[in-house]
Amino acid sequence: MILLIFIFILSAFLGFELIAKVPSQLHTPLMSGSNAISGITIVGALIAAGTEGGPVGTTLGVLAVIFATVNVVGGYLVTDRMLAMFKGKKK
Amino acid sequence: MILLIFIFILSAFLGFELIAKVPSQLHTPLMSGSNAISGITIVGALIAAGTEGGPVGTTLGVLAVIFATVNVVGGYLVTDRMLAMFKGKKK
Amino acid sequence: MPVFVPKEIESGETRVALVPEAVKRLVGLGAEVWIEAGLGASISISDRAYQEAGGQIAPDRQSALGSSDVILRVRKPPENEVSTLKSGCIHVSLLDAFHERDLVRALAAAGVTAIGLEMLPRITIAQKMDVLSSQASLAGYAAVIAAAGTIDRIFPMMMTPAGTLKPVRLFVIGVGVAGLQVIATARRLGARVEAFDTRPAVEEQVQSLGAKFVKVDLGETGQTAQGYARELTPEQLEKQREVMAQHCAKADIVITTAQVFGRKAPLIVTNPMVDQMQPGSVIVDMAVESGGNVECSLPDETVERNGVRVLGLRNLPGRVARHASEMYSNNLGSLLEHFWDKESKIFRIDLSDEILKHCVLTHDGKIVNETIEKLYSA
Amino acid sequence: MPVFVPKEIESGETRVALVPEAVKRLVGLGAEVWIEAGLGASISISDRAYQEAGGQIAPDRQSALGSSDVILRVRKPPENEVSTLKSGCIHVSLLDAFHERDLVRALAAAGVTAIGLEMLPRITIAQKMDVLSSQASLAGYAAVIAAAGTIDRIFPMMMTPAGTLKPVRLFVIGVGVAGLQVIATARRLGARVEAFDTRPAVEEQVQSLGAKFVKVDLGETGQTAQGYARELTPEQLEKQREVMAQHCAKADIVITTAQVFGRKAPLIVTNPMVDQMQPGSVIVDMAVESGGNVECSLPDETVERNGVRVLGLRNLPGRVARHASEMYSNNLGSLLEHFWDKESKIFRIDLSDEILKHCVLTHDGKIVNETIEKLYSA
Amino acid sequence: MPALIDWSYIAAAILFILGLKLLGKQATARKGNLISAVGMLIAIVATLLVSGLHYQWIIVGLVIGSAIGAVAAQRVQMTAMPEMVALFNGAGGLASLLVGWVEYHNHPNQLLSAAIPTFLAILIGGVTLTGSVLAYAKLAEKVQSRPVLFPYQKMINAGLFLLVLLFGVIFCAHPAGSYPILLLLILLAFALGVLTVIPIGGADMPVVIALLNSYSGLAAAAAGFIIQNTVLIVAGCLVGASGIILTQIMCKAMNRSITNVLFAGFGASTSSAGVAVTGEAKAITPESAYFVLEAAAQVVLVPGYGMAVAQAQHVLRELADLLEANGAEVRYAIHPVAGRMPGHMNVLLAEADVPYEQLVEMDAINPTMATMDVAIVIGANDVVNPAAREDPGSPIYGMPIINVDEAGTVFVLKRSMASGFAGIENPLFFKANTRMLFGDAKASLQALVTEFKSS
Amino acid sequence: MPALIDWSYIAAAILFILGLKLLGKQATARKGNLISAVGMLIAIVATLLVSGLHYQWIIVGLVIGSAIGAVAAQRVQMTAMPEMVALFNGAGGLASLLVGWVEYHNHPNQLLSAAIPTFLAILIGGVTLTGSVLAYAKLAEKVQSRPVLFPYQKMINAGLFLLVLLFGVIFCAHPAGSYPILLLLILLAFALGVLTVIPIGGADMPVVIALLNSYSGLAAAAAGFIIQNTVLIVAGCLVGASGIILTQIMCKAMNRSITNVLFAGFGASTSSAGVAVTGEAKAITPESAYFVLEAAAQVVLVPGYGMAVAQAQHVLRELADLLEANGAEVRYAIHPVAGRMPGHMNVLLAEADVPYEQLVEMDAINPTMATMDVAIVIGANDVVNPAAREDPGSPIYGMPIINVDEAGTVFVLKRSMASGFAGIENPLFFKANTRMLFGDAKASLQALVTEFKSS
Ligand SMILES: NC(=O)c1ccc[n+]([C@@H]2O[C@H](COP(=O)([O-])OP(=O)(O)OC[C@H]3O[C@@H](n4cnc5c(N)ncnc54)[C@H](OP(=O)(O)O)[C@@H]3O)[C@@H](O)[C@H]2O)c1
Ligand SMILES: NC(=O)c1ccc[n+]([C@@H]2O[C@H](COP(=O)([O-])OP(=O)(O)OC[C@H]3O[C@@H](n4cnc5c(N)ncnc54)[C@H](OP(=O)(O)O)[C@@H]3O)[C@@H](O)[C@H]2O)c1
Ligand SMILES: NC(=O)c1ccc[n+]([C@@H]2O[C@H](COP(=O)([O-])OP(=O)(O)OC[C@H]3O[C@@H](n4cnc5c(N)ncnc54)[C@H](O)[C@@H]3O)[C@@H](O)[C@H]2O)c1
Ligand SMILES: NC(=O)c1ccc[n+]([C@@H]2O[C@H](COP(=O)([O-])OP(=O)(O)OC[C@H]3O[C@@H](n4cnc5c(N)ncnc54)[C@H](O)[C@@H]3O)[C@@H](O)[C@H]2O)c1
Repeated sequence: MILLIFIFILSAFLGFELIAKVPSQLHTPLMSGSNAISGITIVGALIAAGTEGGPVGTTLGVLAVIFATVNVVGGYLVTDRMLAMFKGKKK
Repeated sequence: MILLIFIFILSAFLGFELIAKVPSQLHTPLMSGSNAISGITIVGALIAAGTEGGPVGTTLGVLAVIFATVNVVGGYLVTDRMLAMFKGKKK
Repeated sequence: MPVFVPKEIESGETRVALVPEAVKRLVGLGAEVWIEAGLGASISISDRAYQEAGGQIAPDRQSALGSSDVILRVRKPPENEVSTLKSGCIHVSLLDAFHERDLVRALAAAGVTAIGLEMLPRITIAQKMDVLSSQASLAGYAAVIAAAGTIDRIFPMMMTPAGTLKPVRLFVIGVGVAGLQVIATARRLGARVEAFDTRPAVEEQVQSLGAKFVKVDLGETGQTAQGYARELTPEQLEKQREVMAQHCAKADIVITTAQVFGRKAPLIVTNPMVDQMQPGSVIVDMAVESGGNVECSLPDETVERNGVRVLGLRNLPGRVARHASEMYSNNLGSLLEHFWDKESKIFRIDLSDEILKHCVLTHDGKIVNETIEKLYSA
Repeated sequence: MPVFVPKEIESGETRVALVPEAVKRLVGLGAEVWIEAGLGASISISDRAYQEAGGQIAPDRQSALGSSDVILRVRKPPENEVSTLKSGCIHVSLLDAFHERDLVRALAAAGVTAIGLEMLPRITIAQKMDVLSSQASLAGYAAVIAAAGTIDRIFPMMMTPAGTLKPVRLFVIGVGVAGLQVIATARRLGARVEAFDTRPAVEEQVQSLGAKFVKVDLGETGQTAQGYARELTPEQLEKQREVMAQHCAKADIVITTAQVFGRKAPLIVTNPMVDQMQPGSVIVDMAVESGGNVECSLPDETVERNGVRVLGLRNLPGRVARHASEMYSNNLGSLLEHFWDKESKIFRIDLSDEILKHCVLTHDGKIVNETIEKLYSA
Repeated sequence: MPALIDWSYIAAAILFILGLKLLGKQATARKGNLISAVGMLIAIVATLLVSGLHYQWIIVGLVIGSAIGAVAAQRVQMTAMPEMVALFNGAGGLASLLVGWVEYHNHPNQLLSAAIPTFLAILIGGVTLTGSVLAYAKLAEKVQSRPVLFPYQKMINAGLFLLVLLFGVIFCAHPAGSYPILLLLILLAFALGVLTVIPIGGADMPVVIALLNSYSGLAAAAAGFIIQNTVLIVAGCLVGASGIILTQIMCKAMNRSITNVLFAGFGASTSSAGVAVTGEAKAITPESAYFVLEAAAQVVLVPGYGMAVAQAQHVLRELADLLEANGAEVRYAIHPVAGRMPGHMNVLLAEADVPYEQLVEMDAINPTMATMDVAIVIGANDVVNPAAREDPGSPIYGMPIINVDEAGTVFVLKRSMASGFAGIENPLFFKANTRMLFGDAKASLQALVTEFKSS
Repeated sequence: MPALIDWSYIAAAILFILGLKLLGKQATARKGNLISAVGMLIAIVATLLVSGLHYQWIIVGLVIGSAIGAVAAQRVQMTAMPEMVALFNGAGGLASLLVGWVEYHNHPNQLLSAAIPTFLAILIGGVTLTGSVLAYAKLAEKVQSRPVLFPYQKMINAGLFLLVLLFGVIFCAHPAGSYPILLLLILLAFALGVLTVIPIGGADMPVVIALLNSYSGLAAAAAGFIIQNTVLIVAGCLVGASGIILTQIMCKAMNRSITNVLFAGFGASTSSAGVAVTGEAKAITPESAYFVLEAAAQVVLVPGYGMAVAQAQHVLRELADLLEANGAEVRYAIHPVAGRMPGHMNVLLAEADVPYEQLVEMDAINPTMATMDVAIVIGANDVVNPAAREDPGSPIYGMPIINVDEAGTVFVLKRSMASGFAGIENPLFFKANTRMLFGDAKASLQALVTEFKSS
């Protein structure tokens, strides 16, 4: 447990350090991109859905997988679309 | 074990991110200051010296403590002296 | 309300009181503008251009002078024309009221409302009408160009295969509006500039143009509420000269602009000071018209003394007459517009107004300006 | 080896071939330097100063001319003085060899080694001696100052309470050394500058001073190995004039400097072009001495045509004679030093040298310069 | 196999870190997104290798989710992106909530070390869900986007929050028998999400979404603690931390503080009154000013005598160049009487080589002032004094001025609250959209330039 | 108790992170050092709480170590700091080695997961020890500081390294019976430390120390893996990673690459020959150039026609200002024929408002050129062409030039290797101390300015 907390804290510092000054055009894509990363909860959802847990458990698990997948797939695609648009604009 | 590796990797990233551009006057103090931190091996030395391990083990342990302490105490003091000198110069 | 602009008759005056753009502006206000034929000739503007702007060519100067409600010109009217003017008309020009007592009295007697533009208050709201400022600014520029055309050196520093040419050292005495423009123009051309003034506020202004201010401890000097300098005591002036002498001796060009409102300009650069300067140097005395800051300067003449050429240039703005006329007529336009009554389409004289209080000299047959009144009756 | 510097006798020449600093330099090389009394008067330098620098005052011009080994001056010698010169002496000055055939032949006949400074090659190593460059650069500056003193506007843009004054538009035709300095000076003063030249390399140089280059497609133009322009064909010139006309019409000031080495200057601004310009504009023809770029320009006169003033200024560097003399004498000093033989303390003439090959015109009784030889014998 | 999974998680975490880093720079952003997507793929595949999983339901979930996500992402209008992100974010929050729920459902007899994260995952996930959905609705104008206020709002929210805490403590103390409490907590979390977002106006929604995004990361991290999964913790926490920083940056770009955004709704009644505040002038730091300038598309620079005194013309030019390089349109508005001599500003700006084309006269700039995002007043005072327009008693009443107060935001660079040449107070300094950047103008501009350069 | 210890370790790690961050900025460096010292204290005290420790020997060790460290730190001359740091660093390396050894001694029957870190701790610790001591000796001139070279050096080192690897594998495979191998490894590590440092010259020692410092961090991290201690791993790894970055930064400040430093000794015979290299011109990036400039105290700027073409005068002025703000003395050296007209450079620099005082003529700058740390040539070519001095066959032979080649380092900013007006090759570009910064001069200067601003 303590190791996990350690990991948590190191990640927090790293998160703070990584984002310093972001040009304003990137605010939305960055938000969207990091939102996609937060879809990592899919890992938990997969485990929840794949573990035997009765109808309720499984239903909840499957729902979790669905929503998490929406977050992941939608998130990455939308971010990519936004960023592709910037590229296009530049030219 | 895998958690420790995780911690190791996160620390490495953090280490890279923390030092970006350092003014040249700070090169030596920074080196010296981080050298003092590397004296953290004293934690290992303390455990080694404090654990029962026969005369050889204890001797090695005590030596480890001595050297690690030299590193820690000397390192912090020297760094502080250097940095104090900068302050003085500025005025 | 007919407005009439006669040609300037003072010799050497190349400026024009109203350019076509300003005519258009006045016509836009509802005024009827008449000009004397050939008005713009000195700045290459044809009568045609005035007509296109809505002006009309007066058939004859005398009758136009006699029948107009507003007369606009640059220089003061000759005394012999005063009687021609319609009683009650408004006459706008520079007047030099402090010295032209007879003229002002004659204007009063003729029932003319005479506005002396040099009396305009130096306040923020009146700046758009302030001809002293606009003309002084151009004069500063013209003085530098004249000096550059006279001195046998170039202004900027140059490091060339044929050696390094040192930049000209220019020293400005008196840094009002004209002096500031002198600094700006000389710095543009690459001179090293030093400047001096008695008013303490000027130091910051000089530095704001990147030049060096010469500090002299003269004791109490200060300035009037209008921002004009006070006259120095003889001791102060002596002390000032001492320091000026050193700086003049080092300078290649000296430009003097020192004036004290309502008085003769202070004499700052004496003959011995000129004698200490390097032969080949140049002095421009911009105050020559009001008495001169330089002892040996003469109006409109180049005096050579000890190899130093002293230019006493009158009417410097007239050297850039086109721009000077544009600015002058914009000032007049702003003045008229400011006091224009849109309904009745007349220029309304309100002697309690902060601005008119200062610059209307005569009205209703009387001298109404307090300062002038006091001066004359003293 | 006595070196002698006579006073310039051509009227209006205010420059001096050697200033005291340069005298010192030559004396330092071991030369014996004589000057004519009053040499520096036109630039306010006393004989005393020359003496302090190690020079000696020649008792009399004629005998000094006759007895010196090296003669230094600015302008070409009058033909009547050629015979006075000592045979075998070295005479350094501007010569205008392309046109002064009789003079050059006389010099050859007199056994004089005549160096024509205008023939110096325009290569990097010779730049320190290049009087054409140094004088042209000052001429460019002086032309702008003269234009600024003539036009009835100020150069920079000003946004003032009396309206916004538009910056002057200046158009430069021909951008050699002089033209570049015209651009630099005018830009300093705040003008908007456009420029044109036939050599393609100039575009970048114009832009390197922040001005706008006017592009005209004239077909093949190019430049000589020395960097000089080639003469245009009549068709090219016609085409050029067409474009120039448009830009002149928009300009307040036009300054022309176009030259073709060894030939009459091209006529670029014709009378109809002047007629299209705004009244009040100013043209400076810097090429007036070599034939003129402007049809109506006259040397040393201000011609007014359609309200446009055309200045045909000869000897522009002479207007900043002090600096011009300094540069000229530094050039001469470098030339002498370059070919000075330290042991024998003489100026060594080696006709195989890259520089001397070009600028020594006569030697040992003959015309030795190939170009000139060919030209004269053709 | 478990080792492979662990190493895969490490690899995924590294890819997330790199991806996030690259996402912060224009040139590499797209690559960063791709890298982080690869990380996600690795994490998913590795998880599927966990032994003993039943795939049938997983596959159903993945397929349905992918389909919804892909279609939504393709269909959405470019302009509706923020709304979409809000919805996705809500989905993520819901997923974390569900993970917590399932874990509890399957193992109600939790240790404290699992109960606390379960509580947090459900709380944060729930808030994220309803908050995001409401944010979406406000942005898409499905509900009114104005702040919604009602009496005792603050107290009700605080009460609700305390209630959540209370039930949380109870739940953590005895997880085993607390299923109803868990369900209650879910409802309370939903309510809390709605209540916190409802008083915030539509214009502030992007900031709210960024914050909720940070929350959903934290919810994922909490889920990670429940199932003791490193990659969940690392990725969730990265998002949590970077999201908070991003939220701050976005606030600054809008010249607001974060508390200002979150609680502005409560103060909305005050600021809507619209009376000119004559109170205190508000100072701003160069850093905050930078964020505003960075986002501005139209900037007008108004120099005055103070620019001359500070000799700040060169730095000003530099700042203008940087603003242009950043895509803004920049003009210098010159008041005819600015400075102490006619043309004072022209002389100095020409010295700094400002092209004549960028100089605009007062009469030309004033009509467009309302379209300016930012006006920067550099040591000018009288020439931008709205008293000339508004106060008939002022000695400069009637003088035309440059109407900077009509611009979106006004930065005034001067050293103090001192008056200018005319010696009169300037109400501009107290206007709501004015910020004072105190200090020597050259130093202040230099500071702004440095901010730009170091970005 | 164990929980308290764990939380203390977390606190210590956080303090180390903060401390390191603050150490990198001038203003906060001292505070950073203090914070990290507090972290260390917490870590030590927490460790002492580990149950079952025997304190008597610990205290002896602590007292002796503190005394030595304190006395050494107080006594050392300011100028001898780097040597001292090297010694302390060696002590740290030795301590890690000993920790590894003790652990092995006490539990020879290690798992692979302990054996590998033991091997690494001993190897890295040993290299750090002897390398640091040798670095100390070289710096203190106790041994000759010149690179020491001998035949087959490269091969011997490689062989030794392979041997270490081989024994390492054997050791890790069967730790239990490998005590002799361990001892052998210690000796080999010592030898490796000596051999890697011996061919490096004294001037490069600071870089070597920085690298060894990074190593000692890694050794500590390895020790952390042996005893499964988080704070050791975190702190050690932080030092390891930041040390590598620092090493790179220092290399750049000396305009060397790290491989160049480490293997320069091997090539020393080549570069000592001192013949003008006519080979290839070496390009440099703005970033690397920045590091050199940042450390320079005397800088001369030499503009030429290229500055005019690029209209780079304003940015040049800006860079000069930044250099001055950074403490350097800056002068502009003007060659009389630079540009395309007499005074070309004067006109442009005056436009950028460079004070006349900073302009220096060729004759004045040349005698001081050898004292210049850096000469920056901005689009000049002919006027800095040493052929004018050295090559009697050159068309410009005899023309005085600005002797930038005598400065410590020369940066030449131009777009290509093209020649200038005179159309001749420039041997300056191929000199050992010259670096070409290719690109438009304005862009290159802008890049340098950006580097300065973002520092
Ligand atoms: N243009 C002309 O021809 C002319 C001639 C004479 C008078 N005037 C008058 O001058 C005024 C011009 O208006 P303006 O707006 O340009 O100037 P202003 O009203 O005089 O205000 C200048 C402001 O600049 C600030 N300042 C001074 N030094 C500074 C520095 N180093 N850094 C930052 N700020 C500095 C001062 O505030 P802090 O002290 O708080 O810094 C001051 O409030 C008008 O009233 C005009 O009538 C003009
Ligand atoms: N001063 C005078 O009066 C005068 C008059 C005429 C001729 N000259 C001659 O001109 C020469 C002057 O020497 P110099 O050293 O100043 O110039 P230079 O020898 O002509 O060299 C200029 C260099 O600048 C580079 N350059 C051009 N544009 C650039 C840009 N945008 N960015 C970066 N670099 C750029 C060019 O290299 P890249 O193409 O690789 O970039 C070129 O090698 C001398 O030979 C002199 O004799 C002088
Ligand atoms: N508020 C406005 O709108 C406005 C407009 C124009 C001018 N002004 C101010 O009015 C003032 C006067 O300007 P001006 O140009 O008309 O002045 P001016 O022509 O009356 O005098 C020129 C300068 O000479 C100086 N002087 C006087 N005696 C001197 C001496 N013995 N030695 C040296 N210098 C001496 C004065 O101080 C003044 O600066 C200035 O302060 C100017 O800023 C204000
Ligand atoms: N290397 C050196 O050291 C050195 C020194 C000085 C000058 N130069 C070079 O020598 C060249 C000549 O300079 P200069 O000032 O003596 O030239 P110049 O006085 O002979 O001619 C002036 C300019 O007129 C231009 N010109 C000719 N015909 C024209 C036409 N029809 N229309 C427009 N322009 C026309 C020429 O191109 C030239 O630029 C320049 O390229 C200069 O850079 C080199």
